[in-house]
Amino acid sequence: YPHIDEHFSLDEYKRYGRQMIVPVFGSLPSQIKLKNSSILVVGAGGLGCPALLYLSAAGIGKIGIVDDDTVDVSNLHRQVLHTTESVGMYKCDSAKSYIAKLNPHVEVMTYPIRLSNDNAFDIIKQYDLVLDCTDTPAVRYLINDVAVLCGKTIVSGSGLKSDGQLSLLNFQNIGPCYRCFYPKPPSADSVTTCSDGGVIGPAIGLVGISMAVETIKVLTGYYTKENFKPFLSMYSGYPQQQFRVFKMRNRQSNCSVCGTTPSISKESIVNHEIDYAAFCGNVNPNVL
Amino acid sequence: YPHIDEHFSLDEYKRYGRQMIVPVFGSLPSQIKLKNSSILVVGAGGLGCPALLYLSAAGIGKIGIVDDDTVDVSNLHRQVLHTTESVGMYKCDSAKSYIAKLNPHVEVMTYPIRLSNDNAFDIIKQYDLVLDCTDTPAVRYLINDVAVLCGKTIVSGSGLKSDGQLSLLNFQNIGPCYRCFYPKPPSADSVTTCSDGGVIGPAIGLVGISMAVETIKVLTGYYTKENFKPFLSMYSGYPQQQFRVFKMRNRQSNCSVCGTTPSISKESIVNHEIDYAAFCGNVNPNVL
Amino acid sequence: MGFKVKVEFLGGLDVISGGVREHKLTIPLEEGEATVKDLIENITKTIIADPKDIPVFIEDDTVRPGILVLINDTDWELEGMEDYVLESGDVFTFTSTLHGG
Amino acid sequence: MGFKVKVEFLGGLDVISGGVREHKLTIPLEEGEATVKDLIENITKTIIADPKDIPVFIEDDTVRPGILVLINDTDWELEGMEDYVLESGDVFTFTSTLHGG
Ligand SMILES: [Zn+2]
Ligand SMILES: [Zn+2]
Repeated sequence: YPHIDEHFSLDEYKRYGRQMIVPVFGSLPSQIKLKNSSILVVGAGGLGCPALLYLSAAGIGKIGIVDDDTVDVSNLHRQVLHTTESVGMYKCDSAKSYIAKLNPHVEVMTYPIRLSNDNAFDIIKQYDLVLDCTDTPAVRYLINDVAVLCGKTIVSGSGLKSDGQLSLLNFQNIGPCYRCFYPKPPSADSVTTCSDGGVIGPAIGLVGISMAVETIKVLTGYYTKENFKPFLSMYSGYPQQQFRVFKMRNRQSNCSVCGTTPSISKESIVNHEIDYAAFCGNVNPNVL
Repeated sequence: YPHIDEHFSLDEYKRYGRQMIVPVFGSLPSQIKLKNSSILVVGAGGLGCPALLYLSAAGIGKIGIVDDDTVDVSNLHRQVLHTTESVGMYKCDSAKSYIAKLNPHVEVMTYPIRLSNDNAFDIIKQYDLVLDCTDTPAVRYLINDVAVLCGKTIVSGSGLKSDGQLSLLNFQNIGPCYRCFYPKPPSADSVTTCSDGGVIGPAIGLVGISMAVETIKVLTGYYTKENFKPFLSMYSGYPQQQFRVFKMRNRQSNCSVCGTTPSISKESIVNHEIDYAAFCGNVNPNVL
Repeated sequence: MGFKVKVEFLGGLDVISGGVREHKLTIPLEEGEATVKDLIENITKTIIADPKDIPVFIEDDTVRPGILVLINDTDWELEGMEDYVLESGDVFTFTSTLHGG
Repeated sequence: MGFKVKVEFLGGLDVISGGVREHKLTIPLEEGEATVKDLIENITKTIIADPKDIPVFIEDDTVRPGILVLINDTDWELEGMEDYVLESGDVFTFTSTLHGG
């Protein structure tokens, strides 16, 4: 695909033309911003699959995928980027192979490992933005803390059964973080994963796609420090589908990671002084 | 995949287990209903792709796909079921080949033709439910009239730029139809297609996925003649994503196709007395 | 005299109001006297920025086919359409019908 | 005496009220006298069907960590939390935090 100007090949202009003409998208400058962006998707499951499909299709330059899980047939009703023939493969490798077919202009890095105190900084610091598509509170707190300490915005999604939630965390280091919303972790016995509680495929898919929309808005500069307002959106699939926006608290000055006198630092995480599993209680820590 | 009971193979039990345990889904009886259902998806584009992905993954027994268009590289930012290597193929064939990999338990029929007065009855009558994933008013009125006259519920989606709409039409022959909502067609100069007006990939994708959720609700019997209330939902991608439900009018007794003294009949359509292109004015009739 | 209602344009219909989606509108009549017919007239006079855009909103003296009208999230057909009597705080939503897919 | 508010349970929290998501609740106090603290007490007495479910909602005398509280679609943290004074017609939304993906 030879470039026809300093930015794109003819194939890319054709490929992205229909989104570039949407006024609110922001035309060629926004497409260039996507091309020059890198994002890390943690979890290539029910949320990660649709987010990866639409963000790679939209022309993000570089996408990293973290997931140490392999494809199981019980995933396929909702993790539609994987197929029957990829059962047993690492989810991140299965995702990479489909993305290569969908959009060869995207560079994909895979991390078939579990995100931990030891590796999170090295991985997250390489990307502009993190999508939290994971399945347990312990990993959500870890992603949050490391992203805050690395200065990265988080697009956070979650879901269970027929419901879902969406938020932007640590937006440009001024927005509230996960700990601002949830300073105390939930008790372990109140946490249900999709494997245990079940999930309607297109319901979690809808939340994953909505994360892709938010990611595009952040990367193209639609949200600014001036116009950003903290929010949490709630999707309900039943009785009638709705997606409601709640106005949320600002960054909390007493937050233990993003506040004015934080108790959590890079050192305390790397040295395992912060034990996420113990903090959250022992939930099945599979990243789905 | 040998059956282990009268309904399913072991592979299918594993595959659908996570949705069957969601209480509102309705457990094994609902999964059996999906397996015994047939749906027709008209349009394998921005709406049809995500709807097809999630509905085939969910285990609908038989899916028909109508689309006479071929895959173009400009589709790929939003029509994520097609890939770079399927450029030039019929969209319905490209979709069929991915579905075969995603879920071999689904039977897929393809119709690489344009839906018309001449073929619509023969095709639509074979299916339990129709998903209208098309791109122009003329085809939307045709699908509506034929589905009403064949007694089929329509899951209707549409979108443009960063917005979308979702409705259930002719629900079990008691709900309002497209003509109840829109007795007069829009003037041709007010109609914009996704090719002309542009569209954000995950925004139209979100509407397509929401159609999959509604389809599952209809097929599993979540909505009944008793609890069904006419609605139209409006998705806005900007400034903040929301999905609002509007309460809509009931079936209109003066409707020209579903009313008490209809002027539109199977004969008048088959004999071309109803000219949809002339009725709606000449919009570019590509089914995207 | 006068009371306030909210007017929203969705589905791209904000083109007729310079891209502004939400408007607080003061109706210069007593509550109980104004109907949707008055509201529509008021919108064409005070919100539509460019008179050339009026035909995008109005056709044959009423709201153009293809535009849905919601009163407090309910189809205006269920509320009396143009004869609905406005109340302070009402939300009127006008949305284009979308056809794309 | 007494006034009405709406209470919603989202995100699966309707398990504590027999699967009913929306409730109209009559607060047996004068408007202006009741706070969210009274509301919560009222919910545990009148809505939670099974006393065994109270710990799903309450921990250490307040709403359990992991449950978000919204007052008219706004985080209660912005509205004074337990000290917010109830007004007739207010909507109180309680939602579980979801962790699945
Ligand atoms: Zn914080
Ligand atoms: Zn009708």
